[in-house]
Amino acid sequence: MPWAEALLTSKAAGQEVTEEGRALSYVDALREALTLALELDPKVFVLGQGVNDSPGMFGVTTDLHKKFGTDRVFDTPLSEEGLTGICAGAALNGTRPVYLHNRPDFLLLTFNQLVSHAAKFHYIDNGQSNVPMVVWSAIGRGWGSGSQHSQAIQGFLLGVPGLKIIMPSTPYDAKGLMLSAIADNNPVLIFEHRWAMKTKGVVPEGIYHVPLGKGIYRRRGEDLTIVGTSHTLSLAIEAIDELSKEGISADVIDLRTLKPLDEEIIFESLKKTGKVLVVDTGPEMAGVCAEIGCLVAEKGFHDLRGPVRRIGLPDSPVPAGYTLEQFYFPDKNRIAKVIREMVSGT
Amino acid sequence: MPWAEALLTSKAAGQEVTEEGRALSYVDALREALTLALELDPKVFVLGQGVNDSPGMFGVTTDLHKKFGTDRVFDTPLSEEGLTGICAGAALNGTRPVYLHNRPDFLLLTFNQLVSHAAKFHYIDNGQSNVPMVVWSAIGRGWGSGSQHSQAIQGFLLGVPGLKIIMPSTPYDAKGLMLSAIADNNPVLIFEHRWAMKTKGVVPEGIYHVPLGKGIYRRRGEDLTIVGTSHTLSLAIEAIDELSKEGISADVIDLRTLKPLDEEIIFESLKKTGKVLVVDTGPEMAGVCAEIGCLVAEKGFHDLRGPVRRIGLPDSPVPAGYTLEQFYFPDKNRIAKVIREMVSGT
Amino acid sequence: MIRYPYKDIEFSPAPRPKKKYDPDFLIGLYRSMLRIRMIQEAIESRYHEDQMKSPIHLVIGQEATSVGVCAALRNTDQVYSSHRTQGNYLAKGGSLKAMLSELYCRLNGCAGSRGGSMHLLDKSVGYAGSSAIVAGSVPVTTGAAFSAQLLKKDQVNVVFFGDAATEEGAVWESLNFAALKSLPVIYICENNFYSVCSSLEVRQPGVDIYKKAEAFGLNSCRIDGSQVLHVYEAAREAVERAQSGGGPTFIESVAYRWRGHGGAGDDSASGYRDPEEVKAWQEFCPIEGLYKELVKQKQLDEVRKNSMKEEIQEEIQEAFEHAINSPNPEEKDLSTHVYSD
Amino acid sequence: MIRYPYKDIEFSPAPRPKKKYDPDFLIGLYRSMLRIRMIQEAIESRYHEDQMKSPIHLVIGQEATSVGVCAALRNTDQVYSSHRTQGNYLAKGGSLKAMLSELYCRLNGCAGSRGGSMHLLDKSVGYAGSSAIVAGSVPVTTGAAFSAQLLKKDQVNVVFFGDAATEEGAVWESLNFAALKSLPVIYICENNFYSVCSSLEVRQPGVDIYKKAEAFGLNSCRIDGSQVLHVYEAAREAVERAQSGGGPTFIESVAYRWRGHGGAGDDSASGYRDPEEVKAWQEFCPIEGLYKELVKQKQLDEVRKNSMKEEIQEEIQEAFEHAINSPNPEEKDLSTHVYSD
Ligand SMILES: Cc1ncc(C[n+]2csc(CCOP(=O)(O)OP(=O)(O)O)c2C)c(N)n1
Ligand SMILES: Cc1ncc(C[n+]2csc(CCOP(=O)(O)OP(=O)(O)O)c2C)c(N)n1
Ligand SMILES: [Mg+2]
Ligand SMILES: [Mg+2]
Repeated sequence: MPWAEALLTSKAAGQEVTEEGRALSYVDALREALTLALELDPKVFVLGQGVNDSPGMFGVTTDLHKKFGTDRVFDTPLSEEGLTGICAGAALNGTRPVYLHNRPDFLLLTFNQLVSHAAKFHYIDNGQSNVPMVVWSAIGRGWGSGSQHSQAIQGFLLGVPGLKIIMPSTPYDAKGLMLSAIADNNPVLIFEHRWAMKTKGVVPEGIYHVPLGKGIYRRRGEDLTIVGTSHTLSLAIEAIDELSKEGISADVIDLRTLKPLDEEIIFESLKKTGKVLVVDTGPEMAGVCAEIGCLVAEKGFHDLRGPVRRIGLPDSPVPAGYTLEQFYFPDKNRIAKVIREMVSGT
Repeated sequence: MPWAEALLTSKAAGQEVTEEGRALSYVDALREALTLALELDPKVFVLGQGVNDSPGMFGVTTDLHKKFGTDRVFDTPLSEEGLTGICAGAALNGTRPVYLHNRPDFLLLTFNQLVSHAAKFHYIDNGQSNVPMVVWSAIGRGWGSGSQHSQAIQGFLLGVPGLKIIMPSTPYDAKGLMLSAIADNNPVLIFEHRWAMKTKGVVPEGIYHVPLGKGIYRRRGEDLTIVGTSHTLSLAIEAIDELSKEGISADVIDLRTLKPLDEEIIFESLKKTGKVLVVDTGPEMAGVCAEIGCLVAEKGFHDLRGPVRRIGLPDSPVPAGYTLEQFYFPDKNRIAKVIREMVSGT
Repeated sequence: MIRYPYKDIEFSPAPRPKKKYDPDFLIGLYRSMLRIRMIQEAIESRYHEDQMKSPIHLVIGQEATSVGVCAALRNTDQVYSSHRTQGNYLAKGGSLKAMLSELYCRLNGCAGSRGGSMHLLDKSVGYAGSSAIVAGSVPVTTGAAFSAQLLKKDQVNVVFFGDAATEEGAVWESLNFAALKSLPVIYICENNFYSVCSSLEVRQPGVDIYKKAEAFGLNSCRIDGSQVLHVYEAAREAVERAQSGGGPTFIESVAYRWRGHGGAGDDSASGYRDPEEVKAWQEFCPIEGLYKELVKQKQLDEVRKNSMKEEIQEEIQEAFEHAINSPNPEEKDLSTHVYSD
Repeated sequence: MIRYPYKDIEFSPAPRPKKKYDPDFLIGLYRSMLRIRMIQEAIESRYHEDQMKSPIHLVIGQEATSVGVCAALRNTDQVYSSHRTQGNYLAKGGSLKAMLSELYCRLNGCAGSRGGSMHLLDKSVGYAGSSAIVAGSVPVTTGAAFSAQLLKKDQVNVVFFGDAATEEGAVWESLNFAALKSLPVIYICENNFYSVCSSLEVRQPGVDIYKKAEAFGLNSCRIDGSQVLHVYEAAREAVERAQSGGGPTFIESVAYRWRGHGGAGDDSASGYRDPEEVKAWQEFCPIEGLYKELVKQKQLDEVRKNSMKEEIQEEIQEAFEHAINSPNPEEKDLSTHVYSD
């Protein structure tokens, strides 16, 4: 995908690393997390299609098998459903699998093992077993990925009890959340975004954890609360930064974890701003946007001073072609437009 | 399940058939719909595990194979994912499959074919093909069904573009919606509820359609709007009928179709009552309740006079045991309690 | 019409015993099968009381598979199964009391009343769990085997499943992976010809299940599931293979389900199979068969059998009382263990 | 190291031709392969321009499978495929212009710019579609075959997929169903030893793919995918079988992928396969092979070949111009066809 890559790289280069410290690419941060986990705990193993390819999966796994051996870092048959069950069984029996997929679309093959098995065992075993496994995938977009290679399915899984769901947006979080996920004793899903993966940022060395279930403010402001994760939240940050020229400011909350959801931080900010915009990389309908929008109308109603708004994907499949895609996906301008409407109350 | 069956039958018997006409059991209504469809259109075929058993699947398919032959009504290997793709391919190539499952849990095996194939073909073929197929399943509850046999997964699929989703609650609707679903040129999912299937009601003879995407008022009232489908809506009706003694009344909207959603009827009622309670047989989180709750807070905000409330399932797996189940599932009393709170504004 | 006559089944050559059997071993096998049969019959006889609010899937007729396989396993070896749990669970040594408590939805059930009859477990004896989703345990057990291999645990992993499970793709994905990695896993396919009321005829095109596994690269055989010693020997070989790094084994064990798919009693009258077929297979009762053999060998007689039965009866009685008198869960028990710490 | 030497592959006995080949037929096969090769090379040479904003999966080296199979099919027979669409699409007669428009994301692309390179279709010639999900088309085609049988359509249904697709359970579910119902379907497994950069070694335990299909009850064979006539004969037999109610066929066609998994050029340098392996397989070029044969038979010569090439070059040129000058979709084109009326 030479064109898309170039576009993204240049964009990433434009972003400043603002805090002090060692700057790392998102992908390097992830690889560092895996390396540290494999070093720390012999029970951790990493698997997935192409993890041992010489570029590694998106560069995230490059050369790990050379360091840790192909018993612990290995390429797999396709068999996504079978291998998800295999991970669940391995986790039940004392190991910590980290199963990487190129795309969340492929997780649709695994819902039986993910939803009816991995997510349920701890509960139906009455706490006698647990399933410490990580399933990682990178949401696609662009270059003809189309309807079968760019689905963002976190919303389909948000209602599944027993799962945890993470969506990082910075290299710092990508590493810290990966480490927390591997350390967690439950099945944890990580949804990366291919475009977020092109960014750079400050990343501490060594092991550190970003806590699951805790959101963080990316901006502080007055006029509204913007809440969401991953690439779409980054677009929202670009939008609000531009709108500062117009005197508009917002609390921007990066949830980082979608499940369990940090309700507290949302309500804290809502109390102040009275308005909520939820953004997500997935469908607007019945997913992350819907859950948070409803939550606010349910438990935060008396603080609400205007309609909840959501920005995600429309209720149509993702088209493959470049031009159609530009119309399909929300961008910073569309987000800015909604913010202006919310502030002006139109 | 002798005990559960008995309980349900007695309950069904207690319900009056109020309108004039031929009373039919829910199951008979469904079988009539299938019979009429098979008679009408040689392109319709019916498949599923046990559809040719002598009791038929829940009685819905009894003896259909004798009348229409085992080419058109047949028992299948388990192979749920494969057969969903087979239905999609058959539908693409000129037939109308109706694929019946005992439980929605088994659909989790089929998400790849359902979501990435059946739901997408019409769009990615640029309208050159269509996929007229029906996938039917009956939500379980009770008698140890437990976490792997009583999942109500409609919410996981609500965000999938290209699908239609139906949840009937009366024999009249069950028949009329089944006929509409078979007649529709898109993949349509029908989620029945095992307990709703124990009821009786007036059912016209012959073919009639209940339109997809149109809700209906089951009660008219003043204090709030209750919106939902299927068994939980029936419980809500029981609750509001009892509350009439306390002078509380509600608009009760049976959506019948969850996707496409009848937004109009919801907003019409909300304008009058100012309060919305959403009920669903599935998880509260990120599903039907969340979607409708958010929708109301987004497009109906200025009519809202109190917090949106939702009643569905808590964020934990379904326990198998009888006692735990009683705590787990909402019942009419719990619904009544929420209604009282909404009306009194506490 | 007898659709599946015993005599038409082609079994693989029965594996040879490695050494002469110890009489206690043989009597143990007999007792274990008898016990499972009696427990199942007791459950069946009380089912109409509607106090076990749980589906039941009886294994009457198929006891030899559970018992023969588990006799070849150690406590530390792990067993998983499908919805038809009880024979496997009991043969592996699972607690009868905890099982009945689970069927009675009690707090002290083996899964605390969360799993129900289709999800038993008793980790203290290596009965690791089950899934009510057909074939669901097959990948899970394959994964358990993978982790045993990775952690160099001396542990053999066994999964029981029915003929219909082989219609699920994930089974073939699992077999491929197990063969690829030479995992210490044994697949026991209990072929009883039926899935609920659907015969193999309407589900599979008349090919041999174990030969499919063979084509996937597994050591495979079809054994007579009415003969506990055949089962035992096949399992023993498979266990040795697994322990010595020889990889997975697939055993198709053919035995007949005397009762209906679920619930109490036989349901053949509904027409999906000829009641004559059930009768014909009852001629090959695994328990009666072994009994006759042991009587012939003078290792067992009527008296010993009866005292055995009494003992078992007492155990069953006590276990039912235990279950019935155990406490129900309370509301606070609902929301524990959604997540693990 | 050459991991997969040509000489080590055991092919099934090559099916005999039914009658002497018509020279036009043979030249047609040659032309069809040459055309696909030239189109692929043209796409490849322009890919760096970044105007085809779409992944590409070239079939250079594997043309004989597409061409041989489609030569045995009629317009009314249906073909589906996987992500590696182009050879199948072109061999079945799909419009080159519509395909290039799709790669250029134009409104008049064969899927209106919604499908992209991994989802071509041209229903007017029986190229029914494809799926970017590996193995996704296998059940779909099986279902097309079921409906053809039910509606008594004289239609053979063919699906192309790679070796890695056989690692997906749904393939085995589909084969089971096809054999059970004797469906008019042909499964063409294009075994090129690799899935992206992963060789068969790390995905399957060294068993023969076609023998697994055989164990599932299908007529199966492994043919030399570098020899278009072998492919053709195997497909012709399979078509006859399908038309006469003889049920499904599984054909494993072995041929090498000369280019990388996706994109332009060979990527062997990255280390997952030896560049020598690519070279070794280029000795068995299906196009060169047939050319030499036809020259020997005096049915073709350099002059004819060159004029053929010129013709094709012109067609390609024109098609690119067509695509490049076609209109892009507009915003209003986004939301049509979400639902069918
Ligand atoms: C994936 C899935 N599909 C369908 C079912 C419904 N079901 C429960 S048990 C059963 C029969 C399975 O037959 P088999 O595997 O032969 O085991 P048996 O009951 O004969 O022991 C079926 C179809 C299920 N539980 N899971
Ligand atoms: C279900 C699924 N898993 C993984 C992928 C990613 N993927 C796309 S093409 C491909 C290689 C498939 O190899 P093979 O089937 O042998 O076909 P080939 O590319 O060799 O023609 C993979 C793994 C996918 N598209 N779908
Ligand atoms: Mg069976
Ligand atoms: Mg390949």
